[in-house]
Amino acid sequence: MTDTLASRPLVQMNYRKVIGRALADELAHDPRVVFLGEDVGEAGGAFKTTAGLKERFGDRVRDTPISEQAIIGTAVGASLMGLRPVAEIMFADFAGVCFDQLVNTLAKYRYTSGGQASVPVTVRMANGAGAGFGPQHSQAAENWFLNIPGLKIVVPGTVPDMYGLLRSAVRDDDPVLVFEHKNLFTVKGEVPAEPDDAHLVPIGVADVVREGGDVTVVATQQMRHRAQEAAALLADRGVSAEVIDPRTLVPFDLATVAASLDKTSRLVVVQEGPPDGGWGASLISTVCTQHFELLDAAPVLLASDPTPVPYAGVLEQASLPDAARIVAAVEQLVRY
Amino acid sequence: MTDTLASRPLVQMNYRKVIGRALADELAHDPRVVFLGEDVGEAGGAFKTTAGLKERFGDRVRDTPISEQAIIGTAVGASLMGLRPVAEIMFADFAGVCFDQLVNTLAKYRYTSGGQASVPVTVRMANGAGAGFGPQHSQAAENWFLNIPGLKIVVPGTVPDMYGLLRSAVRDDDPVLVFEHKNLFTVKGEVPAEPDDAHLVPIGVADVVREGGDVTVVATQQMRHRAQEAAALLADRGVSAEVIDPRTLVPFDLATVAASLDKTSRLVVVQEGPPDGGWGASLISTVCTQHFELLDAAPVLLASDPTPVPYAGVLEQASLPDAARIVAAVEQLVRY
Amino acid sequence: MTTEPAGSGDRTGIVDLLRRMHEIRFFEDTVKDWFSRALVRGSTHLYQGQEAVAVGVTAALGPGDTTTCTYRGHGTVLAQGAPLDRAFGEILGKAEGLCAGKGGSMHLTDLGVGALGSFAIVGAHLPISAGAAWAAQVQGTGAVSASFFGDGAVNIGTFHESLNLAGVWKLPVVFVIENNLYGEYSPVSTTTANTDLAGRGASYGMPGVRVDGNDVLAVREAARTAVRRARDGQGPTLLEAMTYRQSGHSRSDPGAYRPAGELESWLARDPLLVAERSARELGVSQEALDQVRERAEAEVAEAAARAQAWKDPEPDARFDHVWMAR
Amino acid sequence: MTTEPAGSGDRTGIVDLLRRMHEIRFFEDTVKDWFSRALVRGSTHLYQGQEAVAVGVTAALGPGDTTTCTYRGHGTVLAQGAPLDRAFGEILGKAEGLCAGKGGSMHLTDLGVGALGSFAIVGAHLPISAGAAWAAQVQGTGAVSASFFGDGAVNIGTFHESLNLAGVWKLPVVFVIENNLYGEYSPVSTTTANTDLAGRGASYGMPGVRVDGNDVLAVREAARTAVRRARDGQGPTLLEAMTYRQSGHSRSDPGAYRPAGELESWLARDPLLVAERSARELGVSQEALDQVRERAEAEVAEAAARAQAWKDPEPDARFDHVWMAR
Ligand SMILES: Cc1ncc(C[n+]2csc(CCOP(=O)(O)OP(=O)(O)O)c2C)c(N)n1
Ligand SMILES: Cc1ncc(C[n+]2csc(CCOP(=O)(O)OP(=O)(O)O)c2C)c(N)n1
Ligand SMILES: [Mg+2]
Ligand SMILES: [Mg+2]
Repeated sequence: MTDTLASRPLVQMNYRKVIGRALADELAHDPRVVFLGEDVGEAGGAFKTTAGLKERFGDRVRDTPISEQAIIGTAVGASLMGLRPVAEIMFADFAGVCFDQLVNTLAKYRYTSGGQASVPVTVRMANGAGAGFGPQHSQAAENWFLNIPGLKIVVPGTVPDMYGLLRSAVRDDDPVLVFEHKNLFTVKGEVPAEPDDAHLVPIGVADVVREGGDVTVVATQQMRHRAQEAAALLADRGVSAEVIDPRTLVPFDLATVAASLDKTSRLVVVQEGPPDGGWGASLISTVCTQHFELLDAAPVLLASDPTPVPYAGVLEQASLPDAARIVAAVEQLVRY
Repeated sequence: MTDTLASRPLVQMNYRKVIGRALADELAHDPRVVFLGEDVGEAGGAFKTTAGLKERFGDRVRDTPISEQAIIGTAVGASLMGLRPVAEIMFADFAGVCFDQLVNTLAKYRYTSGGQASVPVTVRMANGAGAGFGPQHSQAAENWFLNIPGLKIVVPGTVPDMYGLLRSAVRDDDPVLVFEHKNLFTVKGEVPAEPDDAHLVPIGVADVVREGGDVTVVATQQMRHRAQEAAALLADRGVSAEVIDPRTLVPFDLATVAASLDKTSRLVVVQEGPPDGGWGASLISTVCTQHFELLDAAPVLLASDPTPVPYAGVLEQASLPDAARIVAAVEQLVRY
Repeated sequence: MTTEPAGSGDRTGIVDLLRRMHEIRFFEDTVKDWFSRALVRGSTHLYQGQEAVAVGVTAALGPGDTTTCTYRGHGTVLAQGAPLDRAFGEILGKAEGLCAGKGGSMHLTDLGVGALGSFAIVGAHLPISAGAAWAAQVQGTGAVSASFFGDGAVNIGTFHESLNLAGVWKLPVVFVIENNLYGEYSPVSTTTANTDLAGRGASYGMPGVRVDGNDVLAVREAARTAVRRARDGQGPTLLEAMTYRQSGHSRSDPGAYRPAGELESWLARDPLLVAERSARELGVSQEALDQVRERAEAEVAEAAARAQAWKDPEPDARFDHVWMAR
Repeated sequence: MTTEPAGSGDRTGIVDLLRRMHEIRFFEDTVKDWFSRALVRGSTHLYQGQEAVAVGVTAALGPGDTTTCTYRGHGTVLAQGAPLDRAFGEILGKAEGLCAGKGGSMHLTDLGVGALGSFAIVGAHLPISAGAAWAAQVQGTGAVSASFFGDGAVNIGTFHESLNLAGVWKLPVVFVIENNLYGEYSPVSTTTANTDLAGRGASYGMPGVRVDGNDVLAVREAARTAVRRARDGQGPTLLEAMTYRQSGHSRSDPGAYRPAGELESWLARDPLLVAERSARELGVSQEALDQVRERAEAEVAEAAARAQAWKDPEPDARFDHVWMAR
């Protein structure tokens, strides 16, 4: 794949902008794609991620009332009639308001109907902590859906991953939740200048961000960047960390993590969100139940505090794992 | 404690009935306790768990419209004014409809307000699979709330535990979710003939249901009974299983599990609900990250299928762990 | 309200409606019997007494139009044309059931006939119908969707959100309140601040129309007006069909809370009796009517027998249909 | 609508109201300045232009009465009597902030003055006020609760559920729509099928009253009627206060979508100007009015200075307040 990609012209773009770019490419690619949400049209979305789509795609882009349950239910209904709706829930925290539609309707329609239809709905939500939005606007809500079979979950952490995974989500025949991390909006990266299927990122495939032999560090979104930072610091101290970004939480690419553990025998998972019930705990459980023999030492879970996300800067920053804590955890682990 | 308890007259009662009994005792004990939900009054609830309360406590027991968000929000508001509301959500699956109120309001009010008030609301919900209610009425919804700090979660599996934990929940100053397993309604047990504080069961304390030295089996509600069944079968085959019912999921009594593992070095967790994101995965993760040295072999997670709960009897029964599967897993583990 | 609407002078019209109503009635007699003999697990919610609502409304729909309904959905899904045997099969949890045994009584679904499904969470399906209507609007198909729900469901958030969205987007959808006077055990007045449910349409900029829900012709006429409006791009209608649930709420409810005489007075206005009277007024002979009924009974019995003979699903089938592709 | 209500002939009445309005205005001038200089993180939603609503309604409340409001809640919480410095402190994330720095601008809460809180999920607080009102009913305290929310919030499920519950239980609550014409960037008419928002009260069996939300005396009068009704056991009222958000939706919104001249025409009816005019009509001198304004400005400045001097919380304080007892 690298050969063909190398020859195509790329442009620089930030994480915020590439969201709109991916949506535009999918709206252009498939007339069945429609897009709805609060203020997503002329206003371009609360985060200005979707500016210009309404102008370009007209009635296929629709502003809704503040009615999240109706947004998701409407998307499901439209998908049953052959459309491929993309729904925006402004902040992932608001998934609570439409949780029933997400877990009891969207996730289960296919199963409950005995496979009569797939439900190709993509739900986009702005996710995560770090920007001072307080307890009701800062949650890592991807962790709320792990126990709900029927939903795919992607958590892109870079510009190319956002581009490739969001497009793959729209094309997927199953419901996909796409979490867009608010604290990554200004991160930059490259995407093809022209719409380009070669840059689709498959759902369910992890990315080995950095190779290493001493320890396997698994992290997503904001934490992936902190893990990379930590890996660079560790390298200076002679510790070689392999950093893996699963990119998709459901279905999870366990094979890539297991292959890494085969080399390193040591696992650190860095997860945003409280530890219990999060994807990090599930990953550690899965590794321990299925690949116990690969581990030479106790795995480590670095997660956010077991508290709501506090507002004040000093509190919020302290509540999240950072590079220093990752370095410390890894050093203790490799010394074990 | 056993001494004082032994002297008090007991009555037999089933799990369904003891719910109403516990509520009656708390309504009688504290005039601040009020109770609201759909058809909970004259009708006595969809499961006839609360028959007679309306007659006895009048306006403190209120029927509501089908408005789960309003039910939880109203309970929160009333609790801020000094009441101690008990709210019923008929099936735990409907927690999806009021998820926002549960996770963003109820769980976070105390934190967000900087500790200005506690929110002593008890939320009761009928939980779990096994009775043929289909995908939207059979979920083990306790697993949806593990990632939400601020909520206590109790999962009583016996008549005395239901009596003692429900009463403790009503008295607790924090929000407590009480999951009542539908498939245990006819299970029988003993409770004191007269209201009796000595039978309160403290929140956060596990019960060692059966002592044993070869393997630690941790299970709740329906699965606790299946684990007991399995332990009896295993005993016949010379395997001594210790069965622990945590009874409370948050806060979790890790010490009791760790003490057991100190003897057995082998862990099997039997959990209703899909494996990822469930309390079983969190427990295994916690044991592995904090007590890795206690384990001699890979821990085992027996969970429901990673699917919605199917309706047809053959499918639903197959989807749940049963005694035979527990026996098989334990035998494989002790042979390891 | 019972004046004969245009087009229904046609005898096959009323006869067709009657046939469907009989089928639903006999279908549920069988279901009731199975549940009472514990041949089926879980719960069931009978539509008996309300048949004129589903049959009348769906008679106003055409090909490509869709419905959604509740756990009390046997009537709607059969009225839309789902096969009797596969509906039975689903309730029995058979592999050949409409949903391959995954859904059961509360989830009958048949996309082939436009029955987008029966939903067991109160109110959850209203936005599904809004979404189907939105698709029709985007695709320009002219299709209309109808959503059936109870008097109790008007108090849940999704009702409000869906009607407002449909109103502001002028979606081609007909919202049908099956007002059977009770939500579970609660009379409407104890849970609803203003019991003029049709009147709630005003908040959403749509007409609210109350109709005799036990008179299939009246229901069909009101539905035709609403469907025409929807197809013409004039947006949604809120239809309130006044009817009565002849059984308790679900299998376990004997309905003891009903005032004395209430059931009897409604039984006297049983929608089947009303429809037979209409048919006779239109000149259909009693003999023909008896034949329709007997034929329906026989067909239902045959379908039930077929379904009972079908196999249970293989246990491993429980892993199917979670994902389309993984 | 601007006729002088009973009791307000009293000059201190209008002067008191003006003082509060000035305080809120100056408070938010400072907040705006802090945000524009990035002294504060996250987002903030200014109440400027809407002050008459919170001040007018809370003036009709008495001791023991409570409010809930939105992320645009500085006005309500200050109008209820929360201390300026601790409100500033919260926005600055200080340990001495109202919520110990846990909540921030969107969550100002002061139970001591009956401000049950500012809620950042649209609609989430309406049932909280219903619950406070239910407690008053159960306890027989005679307390009334008022819930403030926007025109956009009328489309979310909790609005509907809360108003119906309050209607059917006849709860002593006043629901106050702060109709500032926009929900974020969307004009009411694009999201709401029927823009007569007060009219929605009918669905819930309660009066719906529209009032000039820029006229603090008119608001107070309408609120007094509603509060009296609630206290007398006659149940809830839906009050729609017509007003205008002078800034954009939040920090990051310049409000470019507003039609030309709209802002200017509303600035000409700024609630502070309207209130000053009322005061002058009641015989308050311009000099006295200037004094009120200057004093408010000084008090706000002092409070801001105090709050800025306070310490940040200790990092470990983040673990406090999750649980009462564990
Ligand atoms: C969200 C939700 N809350 C509660 C229930 C339980 N429940 C099932 S049916 C029902 C009553 C519904 O009454 P109505 O809408 O009048 O419909 P009917 O059953 O009379 O047809 C209730 C409360 C549910 N299924 N979903
Ligand atoms: C459930 C939910 N959906 C969306 C949002 C994002 N949001 C915050 S304010 C707002 C607009 C609210 O408009 P309105 O109710 O008119 O209040 P205003 O901001 O004008 O005071 C939206 C959509 C939210 N906070 N909560
Ligand atoms: Mg009903
Ligand atoms: Mg507004």
